[in-house]
Amino acid sequence: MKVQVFAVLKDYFEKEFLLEDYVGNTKALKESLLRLNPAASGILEICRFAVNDEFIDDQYQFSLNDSIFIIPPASGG
Amino acid sequence: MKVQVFAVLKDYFEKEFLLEDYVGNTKALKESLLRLNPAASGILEICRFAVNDEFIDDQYQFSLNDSIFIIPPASGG
Amino acid sequence: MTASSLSHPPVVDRTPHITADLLDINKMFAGAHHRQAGGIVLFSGEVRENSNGRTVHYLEYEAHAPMASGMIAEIIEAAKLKWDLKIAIASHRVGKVEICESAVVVITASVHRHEAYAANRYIIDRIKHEVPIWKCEFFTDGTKEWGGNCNCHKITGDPSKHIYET
Amino acid sequence: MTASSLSHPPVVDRTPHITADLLDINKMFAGAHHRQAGGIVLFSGEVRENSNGRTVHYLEYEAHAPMASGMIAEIIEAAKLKWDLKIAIASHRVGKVEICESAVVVITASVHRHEAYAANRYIIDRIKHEVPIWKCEFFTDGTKEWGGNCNCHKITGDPSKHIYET
Repeated sequence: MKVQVFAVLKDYFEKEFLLEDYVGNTKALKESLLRLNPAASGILEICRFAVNDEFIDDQYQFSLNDSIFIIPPASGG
Repeated sequence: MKVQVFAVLKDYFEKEFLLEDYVGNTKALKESLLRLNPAASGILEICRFAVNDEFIDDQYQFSLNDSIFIIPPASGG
Repeated sequence: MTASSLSHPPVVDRTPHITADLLDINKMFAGAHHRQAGGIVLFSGEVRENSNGRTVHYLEYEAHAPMASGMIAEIIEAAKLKWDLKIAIASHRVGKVEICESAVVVITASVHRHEAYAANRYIIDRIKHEVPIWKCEFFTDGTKEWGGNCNCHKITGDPSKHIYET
Repeated sequence: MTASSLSHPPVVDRTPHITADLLDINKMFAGAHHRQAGGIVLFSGEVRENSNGRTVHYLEYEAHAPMASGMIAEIIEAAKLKWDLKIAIASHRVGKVEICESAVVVITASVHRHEAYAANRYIIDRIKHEVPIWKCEFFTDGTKEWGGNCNCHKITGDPSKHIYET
């Protein structure tokens, strides 16, 4: 599963990376990311998650070839 | 006293005219105008009056060389 | 002045409040940028081709210009004070205005967008209700009619008392 | 088409919702006239030289472009439906944006001004809160900081639930 992050998240993670182990849903993904970088807990808490340009909730079940986007709070305009 | 009218009032009065007889205040002016053209009663009722670019009320006392402007409801924009 | 501010020297807008000339909206907007303004709102009131089911050919505006211009200046100052605007511009056409042409432009610039929107609406509402400007609609059937925006007197009972949306 | 409408053929605006190019506001505005629209509102969100007491040199915007573009299109359609807009246009910059330059432009055109103002505000509010676009502020002291517009989660407890001014 490919993960892509944006904006301030790039201070905590590579812009794009592959997840080593399979994670079942968004909640599990967050836990896996926190193991990668515990300092990201604050920002991850207020991020939204998306797959194929659609926001997903905590229960969303990933499939192996999903492209996952982690979306920090917007600051456009 | 010189009177100037605008917009729809020009269907009832000359654009500019001099008042024959002296009128004391705005109320008397309206009565004088109604004698000139009774059909103007409806529109005159909802007009504002101004002297030297300042709106005046019904009790305003005219002086002989006042320029009086009769202002129908606005329809700018 | 940092280099980039030279690339944006303040373009001061000189468009009079009442004008018989076509409103140069691009030029007016160019004069509305300000280094401390994050939000600019521009309103353009334009001539529509229909009015109450009748087809409009064009409009003609008349104003009691000196008084109208002075009142617009006062309304702008009041808005600047009330919403701490960095820039406020307003100009209204007199004479013939065609379909899709602008009869009035109001531009407001403030630190944040909320004030720019609120002040812009305040200015155009007061111009339309209070300022001695009148439109005459010329229809394609050859008839014409003086428009009547402000009917507040029917509610307030006083031609100088107006009702504005909060 | 009457003669005068030929003098104002509809200029269709093609500016993409997300663009790295300088926003050509004059061109976008030229595409916002409509024979049945009496009110056009244009909002330009521009870069200010100060932010929370620090002097800004420039901003840089990042977007998850395909998703952002799709969301802006949906927001525009929702606004068009809700306020019966004749025209609605919105474009946001990515990349470097200088002081006084526009990062986002929203234009709405409707029969009467009320709807154009309300819809314009609705569109920019939703873009700022919801659409995956981020600004990074570069200060003259050499530091930089990712901006955080949307703090609604602190109140709603849910990053996808926002609070909009009524």
